[in-house]
Amino acid sequence: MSFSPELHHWLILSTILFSIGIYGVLTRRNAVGVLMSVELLLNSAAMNFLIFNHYASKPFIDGAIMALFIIAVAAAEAVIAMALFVAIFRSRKTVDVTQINTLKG
Amino acid sequence: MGLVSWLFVLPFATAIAVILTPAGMPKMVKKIALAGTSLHLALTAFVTYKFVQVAAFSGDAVKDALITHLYLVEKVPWFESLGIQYFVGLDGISMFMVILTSIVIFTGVLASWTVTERPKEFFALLLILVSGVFGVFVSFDLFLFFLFYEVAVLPMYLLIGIWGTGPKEYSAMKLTMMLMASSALILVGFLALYQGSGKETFDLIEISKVHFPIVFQNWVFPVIFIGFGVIGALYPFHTWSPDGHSSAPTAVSMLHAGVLMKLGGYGALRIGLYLLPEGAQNWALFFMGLTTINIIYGAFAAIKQKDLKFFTAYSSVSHCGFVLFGIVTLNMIGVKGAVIQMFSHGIMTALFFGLIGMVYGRTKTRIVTDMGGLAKVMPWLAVCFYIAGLASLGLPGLAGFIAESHIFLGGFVGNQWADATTMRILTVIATMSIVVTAVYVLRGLANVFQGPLKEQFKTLTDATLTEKISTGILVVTLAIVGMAPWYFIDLIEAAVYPMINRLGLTASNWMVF
Amino acid sequence: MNELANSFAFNNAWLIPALPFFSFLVVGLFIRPVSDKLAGIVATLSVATAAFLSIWLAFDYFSAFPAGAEHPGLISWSFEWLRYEEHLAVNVGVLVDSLSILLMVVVTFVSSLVHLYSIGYMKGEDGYGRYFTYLNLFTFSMLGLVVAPNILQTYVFWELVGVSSFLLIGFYYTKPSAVSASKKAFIVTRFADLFFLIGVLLIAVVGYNAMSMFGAPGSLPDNVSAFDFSYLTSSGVSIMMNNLGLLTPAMILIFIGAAGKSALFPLHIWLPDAMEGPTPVSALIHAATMVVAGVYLVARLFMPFAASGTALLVAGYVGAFTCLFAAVIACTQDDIKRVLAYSTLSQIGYMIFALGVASATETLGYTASLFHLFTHAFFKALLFLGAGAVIHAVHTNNIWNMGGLAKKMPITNITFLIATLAISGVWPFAGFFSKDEIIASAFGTHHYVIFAVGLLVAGITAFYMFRIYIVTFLGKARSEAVNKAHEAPMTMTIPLIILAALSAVAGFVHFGDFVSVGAESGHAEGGFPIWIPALLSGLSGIAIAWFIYAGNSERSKALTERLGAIYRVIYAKFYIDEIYLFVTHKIIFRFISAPIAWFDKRIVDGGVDLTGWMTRRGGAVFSRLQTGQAQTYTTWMVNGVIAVAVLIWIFVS
Amino acid sequence: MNALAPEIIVAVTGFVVLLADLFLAEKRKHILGPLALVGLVVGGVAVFNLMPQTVEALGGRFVFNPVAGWFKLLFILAGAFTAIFCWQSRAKEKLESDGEFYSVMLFTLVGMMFLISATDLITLYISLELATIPLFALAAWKKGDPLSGEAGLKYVIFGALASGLLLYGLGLLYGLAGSADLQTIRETITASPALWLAAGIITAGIGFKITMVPFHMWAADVYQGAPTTVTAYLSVASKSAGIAFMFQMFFGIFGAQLSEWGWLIAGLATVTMTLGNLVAIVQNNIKRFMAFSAISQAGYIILGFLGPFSESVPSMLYYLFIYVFTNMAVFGVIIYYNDTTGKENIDDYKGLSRTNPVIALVMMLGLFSLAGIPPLSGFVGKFFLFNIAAKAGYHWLVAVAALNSTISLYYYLRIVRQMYMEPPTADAKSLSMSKALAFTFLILTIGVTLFGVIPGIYETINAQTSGWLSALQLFP
Repeated sequence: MSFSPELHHWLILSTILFSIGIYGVLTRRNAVGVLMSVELLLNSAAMNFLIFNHYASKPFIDGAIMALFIIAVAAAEAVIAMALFVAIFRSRKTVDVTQINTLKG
Repeated sequence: MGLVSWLFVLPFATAIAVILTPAGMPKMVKKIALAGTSLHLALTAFVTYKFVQVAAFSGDAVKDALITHLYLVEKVPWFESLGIQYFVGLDGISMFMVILTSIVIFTGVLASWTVTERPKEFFALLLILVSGVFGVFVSFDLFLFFLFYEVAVLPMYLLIGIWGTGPKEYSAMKLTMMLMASSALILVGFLALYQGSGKETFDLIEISKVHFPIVFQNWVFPVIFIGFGVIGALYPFHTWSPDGHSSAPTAVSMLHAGVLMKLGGYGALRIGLYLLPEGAQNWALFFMGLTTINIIYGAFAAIKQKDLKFFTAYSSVSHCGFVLFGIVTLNMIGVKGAVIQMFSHGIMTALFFGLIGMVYGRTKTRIVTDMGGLAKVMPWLAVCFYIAGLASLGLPGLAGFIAESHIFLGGFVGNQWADATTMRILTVIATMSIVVTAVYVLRGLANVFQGPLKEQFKTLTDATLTEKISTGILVVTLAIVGMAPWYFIDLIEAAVYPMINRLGLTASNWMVF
Repeated sequence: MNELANSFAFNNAWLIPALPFFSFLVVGLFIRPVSDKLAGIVATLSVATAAFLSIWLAFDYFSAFPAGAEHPGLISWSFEWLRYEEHLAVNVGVLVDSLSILLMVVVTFVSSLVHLYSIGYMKGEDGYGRYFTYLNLFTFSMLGLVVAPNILQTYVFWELVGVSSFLLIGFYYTKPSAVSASKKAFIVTRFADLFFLIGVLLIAVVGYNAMSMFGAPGSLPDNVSAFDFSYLTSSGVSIMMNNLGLLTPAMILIFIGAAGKSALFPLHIWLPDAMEGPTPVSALIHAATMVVAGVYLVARLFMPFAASGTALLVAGYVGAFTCLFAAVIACTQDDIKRVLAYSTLSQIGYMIFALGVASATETLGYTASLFHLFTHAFFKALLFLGAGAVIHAVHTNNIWNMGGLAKKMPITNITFLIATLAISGVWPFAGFFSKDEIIASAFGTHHYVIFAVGLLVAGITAFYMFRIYIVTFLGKARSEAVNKAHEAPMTMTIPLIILAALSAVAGFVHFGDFVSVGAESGHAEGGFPIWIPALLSGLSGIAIAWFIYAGNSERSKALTERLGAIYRVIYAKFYIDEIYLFVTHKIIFRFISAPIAWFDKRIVDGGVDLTGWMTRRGGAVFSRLQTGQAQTYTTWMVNGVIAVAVLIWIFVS
Repeated sequence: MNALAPEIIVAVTGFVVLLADLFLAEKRKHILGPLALVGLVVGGVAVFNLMPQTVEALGGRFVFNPVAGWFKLLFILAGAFTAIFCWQSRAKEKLESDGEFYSVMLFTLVGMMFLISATDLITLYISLELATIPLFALAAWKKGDPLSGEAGLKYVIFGALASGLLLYGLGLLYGLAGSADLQTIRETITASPALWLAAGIITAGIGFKITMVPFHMWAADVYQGAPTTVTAYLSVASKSAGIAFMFQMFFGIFGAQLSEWGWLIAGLATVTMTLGNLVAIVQNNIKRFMAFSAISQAGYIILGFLGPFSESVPSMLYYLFIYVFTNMAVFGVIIYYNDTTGKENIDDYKGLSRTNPVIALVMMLGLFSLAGIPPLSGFVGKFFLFNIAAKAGYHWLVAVAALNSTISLYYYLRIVRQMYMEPPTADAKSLSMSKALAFTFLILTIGVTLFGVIPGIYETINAQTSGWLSALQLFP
């Protein structure tokens, strides 16, 4: 028996990935954890592009290129974010996002 | 630049000149302001002369007019793609209002001769405000109209907030908020008219050639009428006025009650009645009821006031009620009356506030019961005060009577859209105010000027020369309008005809345009 | 073109009201600051000239339209003052007919005498110049009122009269009582004027709308206006209004206005207080001129009134009641001027009920009323001026502080006596004839109640008038002041003498031939000569007064003891004032204006403040959403996404 | 001239500034600011040269047209003013290593300028990220300041989430159309749940950029925490970029559906302006206050998406154009005042009119213009936007918007009151101002007062851009 996944399977996968990402962003208390969840989001999106490229616009490779760029952007984002976290950690000795709430009201 | 533009450019230029005067020479500032305003008085006289020349009132020629005919027009495209133009001109009503404003600002400047705190800003703002007012009266493009309208309204905040007395910041804020909120309604109405006309123009005359569907008129008219009603102290949106007036410095109260409140009546007439005749027909009775409340309510509330300014403010509420009342009678007599009432109330109340300021400057109190017998030490002020009071209770021979008799007659003559009996009953209720007015005016004035003179006032002095001039001018104006009204009536009659004639039109008649 | 075309007086009739006006302006603005004396003289001269002119006019008019002939109303001069609409305009002008001439003569004549008298009386008062300014203003207003050819002009001057009397009553403006009196006078009359105004609006507007019935507006002569008396009194209008059922209401409204000025019950309260003004003023305003304005108005609109019998009847009974009511009060007052004031009330009551009993056919009452107006003007002015002289001399108003003045001031004494006899209706003095005619007319038209009242009051009048005469002039001095009293100066005595002469002879004028309404002035004499009972009741009144007050005053005291409560009630003027006070202060001020003021501050204004408060509150509430928690924010975002997506789904699909 | 010229110039300037910052001696670094300015000016000139033609580049993946041109001008203006403020700030607001600051800012500018010119998803997305990610760093620029750090953190978390969501949405679009080319997408997509989901997600992504409720939550905190210069930049440039992106999305892709989504725009506009205004009332820190004011402004701007009509594009561009001057004027004063006195609370402005009348006047004019008081420019801009709402038949929305500007007037007047009615504090003194800054304020004031009444600007924008929408065949 050979099971060949169809478009919707892939989409479901990416959606699950996406949902996990969202969940993580909303619940992780550690900033790094949040960042990782964001990476999940980005990857699920990148995955979407690949999937659609494969199923929807075969001869072209825009989706694939997009995916590459997304990875690059994700990296950039991660860099900035990590830098920030370090800076924050220096001043506050914590990266717990729930602790960082001086600005409010 | 044409004559009419000068009407509002001159005060603005004066304001700039005032701002540019080097600091620390208050006398200079006042002199400049006075020069500017007296120049404006002359200008107005000249414009009036020109206007009368070109307008050449030929009674029957205008009787059937359906479109307001403007004179001394200046029309320059502005935001062409949106159909906005710089469009100013004069018809009888605006001419009349311009005269009023010119007189009031002149006397106002004289009356505020004693301002010592930051005179530069004071006179600058005063003049900017008044140039806005002139702008409103001469502009016939809705965009321009609205622009000037808000220019006229906002400086009030600073004028009251900085130079006022009592709970000035509260009053200033309340006044500004209410007037701005009302201008929001006006804006809605204007944009609706602009889009509804489908003419892609803000030109009031062009729009007036459109027959708006009844449904449209039925919702736009009240929006416009209430929008302007707020500044016209329409019940129950009048409460900014007592606080505002009582907190404002003399000249500001004069301008505000004398001129600014007239913007309400003017707008309701010029935009509401003129552009939306059927809307007016359907709403007339409702607003007539509301304004009747205005008239009676203001008068009765005034009886209970102890503070001279509150007292005058409430009587203003009552008298401005007459203006709106006259407008919604929807007939020639009533509308004429409304316009005359705008003028006479403007002069009268300016006189009132001016005098209150002068008396307050001497006695340092505005509470009537604290004064007494002042006629002995300040006869001039007393006489003027009595004349103002008599004018406000509609004594024949003074402007008030001309206006009120018109309005009462208008209410009695009625129109074919509202039930005559109801209108007459409302009118009768409104007439009762002449007694109530008599009651509070006489009580108030008796408390202030008659009776034994209090010890601490024995040393007070009568009006100075500037004060005599400013009050004198106003008194004379009241008398002239009261005794020789025909000039003024000729002036406005021609301008009122179109507004009335449109009321009669049926949808098919609109094809004439 | 009419018979008077080349009469100077007629062509310049406008001068009659204009002269006092000019002198008012000149004196008020220029002379008063300079010299008081000059002010007095100029003012007096101007009015005297006017008097001369009006007598001249009367002469010309009645020589053009001699006795018994038709007396047409002619417009001497007019111009369009205010134009509300075509045919709804105010043509200010001078209407010359027998009625207006009568009033012009009376007003200018009495006024000039009062001016003259005042020169002496007011000497040394501060505000002397101001006084004459006011006096001129009043004279002008009164004249403007009586010459008015249209009802709106009447209203205009009606108001001006009110104001000038307000100024004169409040002349001593530092005196609280005077101030409140003036306020009262103005407000009460103003209240009446309100009804007058409504009546005017009603009759004018209906008349205006009716014009189409008399042919399209175009077909009417251009200058016809719905305000003109000529139009309003035309039978067509009356009939038409009657059909609409509006005539009687309109007329009653107008009559209320008249009642206010003429101080008829229940609007009489202001007149007694008005005695706070200088005495000459009382003589002018509250005897001869302003208070008869009401009578004039009813007479002017007699035709419409007659057309609506009810309105006239109402007037009749109100008049009769006032007549009796005031007379009764007059018997108890101690202030000489108040007594005169109440007697004025009751005399005006006579005039009004005389009009009331008349009708379109039985017009004797009309003539009689105006006849009485004519005679009354003289003897009542005389009484007041005499009283003024007395007060001037003894500096008190209370008759019980006088007495025995006959010897001290002979001229005053004689003239006052003549006036008293005149008002008591003793032959051959003026009052006899006019009052007799009134009573006769009441009898002739079978209004027996009114007739009885008239007869009775004739007696009461004689009683109280002689009461004050006796107490004031006869007997022995009751106070120091009396002994120091001395006769008044020439300027004051001359008017007294002139008026005395007139009060003596004015009755012999064959009045009905000159002033009448309708076709004939029917002399509806009853079966027997009415003058007998009238005279008798008068004499009996005198006799009783003599019996009680002559000699020792024990009798009067005893009488007051006897009457007790009744006396006190009457003395307190039936507590009418108190009732008014209660209504205005306790009811209107407390239960209408105070609540409104409160409502305005708390509810309406409160609503505005509430809006502001709610806005700020809203800000505070929403600002709590900003918890500072990054993940709360992100949650909002995710929910937002879902919300938007779902909304699009719902609305678009 | 090459369509890419402006972008290239700005980018090169960025690199130059970066290198100069590396090699220049410390005491010479004050020329960095002018350097950046020059670059921006040249870039602006380049844009002017390209107007009003339409030029393509990068094989059609980049197109310069008047709309893009105007947006680029906006960005450059905003950048220029920010640069001046940063350059002129001395004490409190001085950013250490401002050389890097300039270059980073310039790179974000390049991103924005690409954003509006992009014609396919890839360019669009990359440029968007280029315009966004560096801002995270800018927000946290003050290393020592924990608030600045917190701002950066919140911004990055929120921004990352937003870009993740957005990307997902774009992915869906790509899938629906099977192409990354915007035009193809616009022509192929049809109404479907997937589209609606995509639209919702993308709206969120845009909402984050232009601080549209309920995606605005980050704004207040970031605006308050970030250095004021950055706040100014965010509130003007970044917001304009957001609008540019919204142009790309709502006109460029959903244009066909837009007319049906009017009520959505209306709803979002209503909540945005109302919430922004209400919360602004209770603020005390002026930067936070301006944040909420900016949020409400976003509410007004998106009124322009009701429609679409030929006026829509010019009206919005015109409003943004005025908004740059108005907001920069206000922020300029805030930066300057904070810089010289270190105060950034509303009641610190007590009696400013007595000590520094001119500054107070500029501030007042700016605030009134924001509130939309005639004859200041803000009024005219708003009027035209409201006009679009009216044209779309949303009269109630006009009322809401106008009432909102009344509320906004209420809190703007709070500051005016502090400046004009309250007496100055004891330590208040007259402050000095450098010529350059004074000149800048002069320009800003002119922009605030005159650009409204001079018809030329709007008419030009209108003439050049009103055709853009019809080119998209959105309406006949």
